[in-house]
Amino acid sequence: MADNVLYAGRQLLDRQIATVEGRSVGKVDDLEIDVDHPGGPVVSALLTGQIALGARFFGRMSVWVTSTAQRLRETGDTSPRRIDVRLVSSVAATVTLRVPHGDLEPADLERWLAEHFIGRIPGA
Amino acid sequence: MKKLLQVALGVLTAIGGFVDIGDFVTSSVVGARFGMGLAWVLVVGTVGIIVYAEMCGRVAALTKRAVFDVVRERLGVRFALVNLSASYFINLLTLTAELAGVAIAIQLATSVNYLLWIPLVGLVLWLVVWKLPFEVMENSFGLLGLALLVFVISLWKLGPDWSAMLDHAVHPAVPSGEGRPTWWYYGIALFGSAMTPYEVFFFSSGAVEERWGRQDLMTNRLNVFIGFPLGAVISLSIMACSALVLGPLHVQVSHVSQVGLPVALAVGKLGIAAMLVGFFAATFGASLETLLSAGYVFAQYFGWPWGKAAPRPREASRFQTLLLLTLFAAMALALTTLDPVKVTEYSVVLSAAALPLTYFPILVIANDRGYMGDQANGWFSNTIATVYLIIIGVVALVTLPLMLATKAGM
Amino acid sequence: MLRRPGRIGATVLVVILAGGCAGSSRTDDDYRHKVANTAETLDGVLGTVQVALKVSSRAPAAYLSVTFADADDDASATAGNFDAIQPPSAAADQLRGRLDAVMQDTVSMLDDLRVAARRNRGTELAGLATPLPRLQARLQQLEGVAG
Amino acid sequence: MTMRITDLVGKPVVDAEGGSLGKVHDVRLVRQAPYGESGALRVDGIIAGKGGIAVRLGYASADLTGPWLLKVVLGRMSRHALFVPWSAFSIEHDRLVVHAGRASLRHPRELTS
Repeated sequence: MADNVLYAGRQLLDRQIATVEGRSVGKVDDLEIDVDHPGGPVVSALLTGQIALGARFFGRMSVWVTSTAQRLRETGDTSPRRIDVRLVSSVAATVTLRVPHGDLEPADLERWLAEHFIGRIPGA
Repeated sequence: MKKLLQVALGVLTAIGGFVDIGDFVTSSVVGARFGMGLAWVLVVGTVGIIVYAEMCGRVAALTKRAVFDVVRERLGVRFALVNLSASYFINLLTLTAELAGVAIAIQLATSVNYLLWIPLVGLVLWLVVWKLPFEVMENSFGLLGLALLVFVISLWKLGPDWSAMLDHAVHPAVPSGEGRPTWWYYGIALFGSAMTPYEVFFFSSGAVEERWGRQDLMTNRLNVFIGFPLGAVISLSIMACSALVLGPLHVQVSHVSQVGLPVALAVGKLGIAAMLVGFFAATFGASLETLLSAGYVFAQYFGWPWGKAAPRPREASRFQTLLLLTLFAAMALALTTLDPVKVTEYSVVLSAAALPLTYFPILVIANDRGYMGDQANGWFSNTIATVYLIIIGVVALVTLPLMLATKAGM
Repeated sequence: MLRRPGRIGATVLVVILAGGCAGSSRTDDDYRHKVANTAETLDGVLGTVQVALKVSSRAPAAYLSVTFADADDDASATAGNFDAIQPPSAAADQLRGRLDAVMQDTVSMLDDLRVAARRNRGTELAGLATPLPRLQARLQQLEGVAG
Repeated sequence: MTMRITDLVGKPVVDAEGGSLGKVHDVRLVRQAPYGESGALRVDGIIAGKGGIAVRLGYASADLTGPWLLKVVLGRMSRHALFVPWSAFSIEHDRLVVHAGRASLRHPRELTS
């Protein structure tokens, strides 16, 4: 198989995303395709987190996963957490980004729990 | 020299960490009821866990990925969720049993009812996962667990007719008065106690955590190939002790207190002390492992930070929240006064039934040369691994029907 | 598809956990089996007690105390389960009477042993356990009634 | 306009006459520029066929040759797969319709770049 070929489902989807220093960001829960890109459609972003994941389930499960995640959003924005594809530095067993942890917005649930629960326990 | 010490430590903790409440209780229950007639299952189960754990360690070392990471990638997001729910539920049941086991160890030393100890044990457990240097804890509990070798000494002191015992073990027969389904049901329980999935979740997560690489493959093999069989010798000794002392009196083992009686008979007070230390360490270590495994499976499925990828608890707030919820759930379950021995039996039986869910994807990825390169399974390991795939497939299919047919072994 | 397996598993578990060993008994034959099983279980409890007595000077007091308490609890629970079964006939009634008598003697002996062990009076244990061989013999006789 | 890759994966695929070609197993991407540039990963086309589980597990790939039992069963399931270039299909309702004739479609292993 040529090195420049990548099968999205088998080699990209559901893989772990990590920052440059090796910290977990999330899974590649979906990929965004820009259909109108000049020169043919391209992958424009990695989508990660519960909102993207929820869309992959069916029925009530899908609604439940997605809506609980959307409720945590402070901005009222209901689209999934998006990581621009330009931030990707390599794709292997792990998808590694070229940015450090501090440059990324934390996941909603992570932030909420850190502020309201875990962060309040001594030693956190 | 330092390397050698490390390897020795790994092997010793693998021995001490092999036995948990599942092995402890099931071996004794089966020994008292069926003699050595099901000892062969323990051998089959131990070879199984060796094959399984070695693959997981190898996959973790080469891909830097733990079990549930692989499960989601290979089985797809939906099927892996079913898998996650089942694994988490069984893990919770196991944690409940181990937690009760720790409390019972303290009860047996103090005669204060175990239910009163559960909140305290839960609190200490949480403090350990919250702050303490985990590797130190893991190693100390593994080493303390070696105190269970007192069962080997006891067996030797009881002076059994070794050849008759061996004869019984290699010519298994269903004892009169026992139904064939019951015999098989307990066989599955024993198989599940040896091949507990949480051990593998934990083992592979630990390997990823410690950044195992190609150079650690030898350590992996030594831990597994030497540590596990020696650990299984402890299980076999527990079984044999019960078969010798409790079996002839038709004792039905339903309490941990009964398991230690042969030790008291053979070695006396010091023996009981060693057994209690070993049992405490084994169950406490296993409580830690099951609790963390509950967090690992979720974190690895959803891609949350866990372990060293999040140096401070607040950076892994989802993981830490889940640990707390799981611990509370297990404590609540234990406090409902569910019989700990029964909970243990269900947890090992259901573990056996759920094995294919994680074993299968690991087997597939251990064969993927895209990941594993020259360390992919060879024909020899694949032959054994395929035999076990068939065994655990059959076990998974028959477990629930057998459970209902035998009313869970009654 | 996602929720069903979990629900089935949970249901099975609840059914099994709630089911227990006892149940109703419609025929004499069935009842005789229940008598024999109960006698066997109690015989096993007495087996535990027999070993515990043997090691009473070789095991820590707390350990022994828990062992006797566990045995006592097991015997009481077994007796309770058995008493919940209705005998289907007069013949079964008579059988029930026989087993009940042994059960009462067993539980009362175990109560005494439990108290003595709890109060750390290890020297009294042997004396309190004198009925043990006789109880075992009676139970073993009842184990044979199922034929 | 944007879409998601899981809008494609799993969708039924039919030819111009309405005959089934299976489902979308995967999406083939080609790296046409270094990572970091926009448009580094071009969407080349889809892989359609039957035996989705076997493909998912990796048995359509040459990397997976064992264990023998699984290779025989799953390898066979995933044998029939077709590559459909992006320009050769359109998305209609809940399915993909392939305009190109079946004869012009090739197995993904026969692709060169």
